[in-house]
Amino acid sequence: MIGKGYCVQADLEKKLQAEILGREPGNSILTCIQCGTCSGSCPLADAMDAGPRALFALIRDGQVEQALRSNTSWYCVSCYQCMVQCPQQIPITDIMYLLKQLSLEQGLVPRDNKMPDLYAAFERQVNLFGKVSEALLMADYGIKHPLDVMANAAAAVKLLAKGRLHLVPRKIEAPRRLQAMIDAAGQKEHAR
Amino acid sequence: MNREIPRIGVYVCHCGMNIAPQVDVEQVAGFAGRLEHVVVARDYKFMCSNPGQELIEDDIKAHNLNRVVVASCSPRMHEATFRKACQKAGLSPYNFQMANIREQASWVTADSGRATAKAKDLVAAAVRRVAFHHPLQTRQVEVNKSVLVIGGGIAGIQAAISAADAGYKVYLVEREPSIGGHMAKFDKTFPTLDCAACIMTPKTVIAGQHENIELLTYCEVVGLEGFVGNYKARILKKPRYVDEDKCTGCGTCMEKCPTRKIPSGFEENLTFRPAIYSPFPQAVPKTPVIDADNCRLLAKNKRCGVCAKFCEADAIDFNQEPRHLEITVGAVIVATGFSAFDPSPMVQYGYGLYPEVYTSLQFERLNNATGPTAGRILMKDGRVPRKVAIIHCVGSRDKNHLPYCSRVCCMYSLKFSHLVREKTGAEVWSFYIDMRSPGKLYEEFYNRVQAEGVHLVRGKVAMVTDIVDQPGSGNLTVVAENTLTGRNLRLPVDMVILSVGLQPARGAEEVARMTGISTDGDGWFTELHAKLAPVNTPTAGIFLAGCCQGPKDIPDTVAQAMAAAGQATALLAKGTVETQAEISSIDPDTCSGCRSCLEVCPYNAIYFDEGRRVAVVNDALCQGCGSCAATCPSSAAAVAQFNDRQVMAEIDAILA
Amino acid sequence: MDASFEPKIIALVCNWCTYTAADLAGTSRLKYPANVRLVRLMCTGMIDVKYVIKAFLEGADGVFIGGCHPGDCHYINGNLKARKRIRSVGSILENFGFDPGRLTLQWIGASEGPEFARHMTEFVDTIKKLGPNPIKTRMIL
Amino acid sequence: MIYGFFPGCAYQAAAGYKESVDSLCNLLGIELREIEDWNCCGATAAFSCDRHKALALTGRLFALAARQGFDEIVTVCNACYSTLKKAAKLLGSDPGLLENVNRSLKAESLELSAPVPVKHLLEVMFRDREKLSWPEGPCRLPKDIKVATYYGCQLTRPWQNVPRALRPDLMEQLFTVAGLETVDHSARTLCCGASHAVAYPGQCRVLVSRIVNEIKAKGGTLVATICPLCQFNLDQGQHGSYRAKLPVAYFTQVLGLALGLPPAELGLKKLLVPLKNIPAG
Ligand SMILES: Cc1cc2nc3c(=O)[nH]c(=O)nc-3n(C[C@H](O)[C@H](O)[C@H](O)COP(=O)(O)OP(=O)(O)OC[C@H]3O[C@@H](n4cnc5c(N)ncnc54)[C@H](O)[C@@H]3O)c2cc1C
Ligand SMILES: Cc1cc2nc3c(=O)[nH]c(=O)nc-3n(C[C@H](O)[C@H](O)[C@H](O)COP(=O)(O)OP(=O)(O)OC[C@H]3O[C@@H](n4cnc5c(N)ncnc54)[C@H](O)[C@@H]3O)c2cc1C
Ligand code: SF4
Ligand code: SF4
Ligand code: SF4
Ligand code: SF4
Ligand code: SF4
Ligand code: SF4
Ligand code: SF4
Ligand code: SF4
Repeated sequence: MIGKGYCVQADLEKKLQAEILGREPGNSILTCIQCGTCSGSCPLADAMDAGPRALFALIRDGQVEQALRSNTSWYCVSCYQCMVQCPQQIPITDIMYLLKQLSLEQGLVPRDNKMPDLYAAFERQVNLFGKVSEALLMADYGIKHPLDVMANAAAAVKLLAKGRLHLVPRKIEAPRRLQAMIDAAGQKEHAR
Repeated sequence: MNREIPRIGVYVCHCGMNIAPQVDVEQVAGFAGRLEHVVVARDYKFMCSNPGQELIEDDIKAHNLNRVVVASCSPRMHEATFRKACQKAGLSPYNFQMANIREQASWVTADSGRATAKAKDLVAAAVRRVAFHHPLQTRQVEVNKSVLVIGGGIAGIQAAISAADAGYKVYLVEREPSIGGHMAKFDKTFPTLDCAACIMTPKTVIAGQHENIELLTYCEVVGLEGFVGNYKARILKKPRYVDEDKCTGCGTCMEKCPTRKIPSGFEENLTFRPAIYSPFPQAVPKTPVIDADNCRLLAKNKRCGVCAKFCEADAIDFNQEPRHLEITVGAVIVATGFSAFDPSPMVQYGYGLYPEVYTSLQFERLNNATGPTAGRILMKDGRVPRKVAIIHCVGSRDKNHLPYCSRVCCMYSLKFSHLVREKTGAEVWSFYIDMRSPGKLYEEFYNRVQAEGVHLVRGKVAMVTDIVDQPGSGNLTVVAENTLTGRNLRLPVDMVILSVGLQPARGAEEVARMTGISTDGDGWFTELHAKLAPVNTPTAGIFLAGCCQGPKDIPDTVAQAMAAAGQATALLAKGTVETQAEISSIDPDTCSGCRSCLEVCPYNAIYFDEGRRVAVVNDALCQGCGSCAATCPSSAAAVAQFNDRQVMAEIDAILA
Repeated sequence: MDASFEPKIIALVCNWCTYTAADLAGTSRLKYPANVRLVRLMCTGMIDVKYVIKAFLEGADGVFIGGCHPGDCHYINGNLKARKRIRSVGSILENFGFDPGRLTLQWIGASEGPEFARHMTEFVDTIKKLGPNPIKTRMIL
Repeated sequence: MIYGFFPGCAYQAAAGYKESVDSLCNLLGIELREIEDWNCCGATAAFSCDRHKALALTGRLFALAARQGFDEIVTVCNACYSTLKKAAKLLGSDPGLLENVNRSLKAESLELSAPVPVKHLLEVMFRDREKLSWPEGPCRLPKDIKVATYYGCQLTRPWQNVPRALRPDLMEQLFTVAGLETVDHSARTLCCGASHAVAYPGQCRVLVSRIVNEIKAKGGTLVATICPLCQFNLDQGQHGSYRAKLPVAYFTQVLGLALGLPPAELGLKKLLVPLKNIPAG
């Protein structure tokens, strides 16, 4: 569980809370009955500092900073188990995406979480080539997390031996045009 | 036609804070005062209160009013109240009209200016209309002094006994071979842990033997028509293939029947029954039925007849056919109860996949002294469970299934916890979202079960699986978050009980359609008023009792059954009912004899007078639907209180 | 389209289903536009074609007819008779120069308060798009 | 039958998925026509960072598929499937989002009027099973190999068009057509945590071992998967403490073996945990 809450920027928290609860999909948090089905069904709950249920309680309570600093959304692997079982039909997984985006924007990503780096590496691959090649993805991610890559080295060697690692990037025909397309789309979520 | 000059009084209600701040009632009253024929117009805090009604009565006398308009709530709420007030002051109750400015203006309009404007229109319409009202005549018709009760659970049984004790003839129709409903399956009942059979059997026996009660088991109501005081019901009597008059209930036939492997519905499919059966030993009536779909002789055309051979009373009759009965009654009590939610679609709980996952009704049978294990709580392999999980809110409080709280399952889950602890000493883990125990001695029962060492975990179970983390620790694993610690549990257990929710009985929609009762979004029958008329329906003479109106426990069911019987017998005791005044009449001078109306009348209430060559309405049959009026090309047919001038006046005023 | 146009709509509704749904919308405090005026009838089956035509000729911008779902009619089948009758009105209206979209018939059951509010909102929207009853403008001219 | 095929990024490096899909489709008479110049769907990563960018990526795919005349996109990966389904739902129900996507698609001179329906290869094979040209003959997979299916989490979850979502049996039914019986178990849709395989392998280990142990406990000796990420995670995630590791193959490989295709044509050598006792050929 997360430690005792403290409010550094009460105003900002209020604003963020209003932003989350003010429209879809976050507004459905208001109907959460705190039953715990989501946390109970989450395969990663043990690793999370708060399960989805507790996270939603924090948000309703106004402890938004804590919620955005929590590792919950980053550990979410989008398995959708919680979402199909939630008795209030709350789109929990979609809310996890929203929280990830907000925590990136607010610079509140938990410091020790590695998923943002992995996602960033992934994004770079897509931007550069339009397709992702595992070896290059690993190499990029490995710049920040060499240990993880080393830990996987044994597997990588095996893969290489089996002809499964491709060191030359696969590309779409015109990555530049794709890049332009992505840029055109990349206005921020709530500027809408 | 009435030629007197209208003198109208208008009363605008504040309804406390329900109308007043949103609708400017003073302004509306002021506006009304300036309308044609209006003599007085007032606003008042609560028109339906005694002083409010007296205000009307006094004004009628003081100002010689001959028409009254009240602008307040829905006429479905208080029309009768104000009509009575008019009558008390000597005015015809039909010289009254209501404008609904609460449900249609103050409560539904965001802007108060617009709400006020709308209220004015509605008042103007009522005023213009009421000018065309005139006194109507009604007749007193005799009430048939008998009651039809549909459904023979504890609700129907109690309602039948209460009405029969009051001296009225009761027909108790139950579609199963015997009466008792769900309660007949239970062993103990919360919160007192009374033995269900001990408190129920006397009732079923009384119902079976009461001189005023005619039990119609294995029967279904297939048609209902008529009106308050005079309902005609068509009843289908399904063939039992056993002559009720000859059968002594000895049970020999059931013992001898060679077809034995039919899952027993009464035992919740935990065990089997023969093709000729009586659901349970204390069944009332005791007469068995042959299940024609499974009997060798009837279904498979094989030679058998073993039952007939052994029946000393010669009661078996393979030639019985379905029969129809017609009965006439003054009132109907609907008591069709509920059915338990089938948890199979909730695959995460493994019902139907894992043998040790039971529904609550199955557990009731497992725990019942007359059930398949003679009341011992055993697993299918015969072992006593060491760890049992009980899961609350299965199906209930879940928008994917039943959105509402089923109200009895927290309590019966506590009952199960106690019984498992008492009978097996097993560890009990009960998983709840909220513990709902609002009732006399219910919280005390909850506390008692807590003290017995039951593990009550606040958290809805996410999954039941046969994946066991440590071999030998149990055959199932229950996965849930304990929301009070924030930790996930993976609990090995031997047995899981699903506390399934309650939903309307199978076939409830048909009953609703037949009786003209409406249902709410979840399928429960709707009462006339949630607080003030909980056993009445909008159709006079039809009443509700028990779980068919919504989930409730036995005490509430019985209370409601007695209330329904009280309402029904009050009606019968009165002896007569006033006929409806709002019926059609045909002006013989205008009727052209085209006969169009005869075709459209759904009640065959119009006949053709060959002598005068005009159509005539039979006012005992007419229900006032107005089909004839809308069809008549000569405008000869008209429904009182809804004639063209009245309706057109209303439209005129709104558009003025 | 005139943004300030606030149509006046007559709703002819049956006592058992749609009027009850309107009551339920009220008890549930659902908000819908104030343009609708309900006229309570016992059954949609008693709606005479002349009520509808009269309403339009007197300047109603729209007429809404609400009854019980097929099979649920308190008087067996008044709603179906109404549907048949109302279908025939469409062409008459067109002859008078009214857009047939100004008249609608909907089934709203007694328990469907939210449905009632939704229908009211949608119908008011439709009528706003169609603009004022042409009779009114003609009268002004 | 011609399917608009979206292989996805992980497909090529996946252990014999491509080989087996190719030979199986060839055998059954399925034509997979690859969507030309397809791009990465963005997976969980894109939706985690920016919804609009993520939708643009999937939008491009839909637009390409539509322009190339496909009325259905067929994927072979749960992550692609789930990402595309989600995007299709969003774009199909929110005109604002669709408009946004179209604005950015201008850079690619593409246009999208409506998202193209998405199916997993397993779903379409199941749907069209009666139209495929199944070879005659008994099941060629040795009797001592007991197949257990593993669907992973994303195929069946929020989209609910797979019957019995939490315990599906599409693969079971399809295998029966080839005379192949499967063992029943309860881990069919448990999440294996694949997207954490790199950053948090420790977490995956718990999830993988639960799945693997369950399958072993119920007598399975070969796992049939439908997703490169699941396959990789289950295949390489069986660390240390396993006395006997469980081979994890693709459903196309298993089906190929059952129908008598030679192992060499199914890329079986590329599995990390080797599948032994199969007829050489
Ligand atoms: C597992 C479980 C345990 C419970 N334990 C307790 C307890 O310990 N204490 C307590 O107070 N309450 C308990 N309850 C609640 C209790 O069961 C109900 O309050 C009670 O049974 C309601 O009685 P009823 O007559 O309204 O309905 P039912 O018992 O459902 O009876 C309805 C009857 O109507 C018949 N019927 C239905 N449709 C038709 C038709 N169309 N025509 C003719 N007949 C028809 C049915 O066959 C049935 O016999 C429990 C409920 C469950 C599910
Ligand atoms: C704050 C509050 C809010 C509530 N809100 C709701 C709500 O929103 N909805 C709802 O359904 N319920 C509500 N309730 C419950 C509701 O008040 C009761 O259900 C209802 O009032 C019970 O009515 P009663 O006639 O049994 O008792 P009471 O209302 O208590 O009436 C008993 C009457 O008997 C009289 N009396 C007592 N002793 C004697 C005597 N010896 N001789 C003569 N007369 C006597 C008393 O003076 C009193 O007038 C609320 C209760 C409370 C406390
Ligand atoms: S499952 Fe749904 S209602 Fe229950 S705690 Fe989670 S989000 Fe809330
Ligand atoms: S979708 Fe995310 S939060 Fe929900 S159960 Fe799966 S991992 Fe947990
Ligand atoms: S008459 Fe109706 S509106 Fe007036 S106070 Fe009574 S309930 Fe309220
Ligand atoms: S039918 Fe005959 S044998 Fe059967 S219980 Fe009745 S009397 Fe006994
Ligand atoms: S005829 Fe035979 S099978 Fe049928 S009920 Fe009688 S004994 Fe049983
Ligand atoms: S009574 Fe209890 S178990 Fe039943 S639905 Fe309500 S909260 Fe759930
Ligand atoms: S109003 Fe007319 S059509 Fe309706 S029941 Fe009466 S006579 Fe028949
Ligand atoms: S429809 Fe009118 S005119 Fe024709 S017979 Fe009936 S009442 Fe007379």
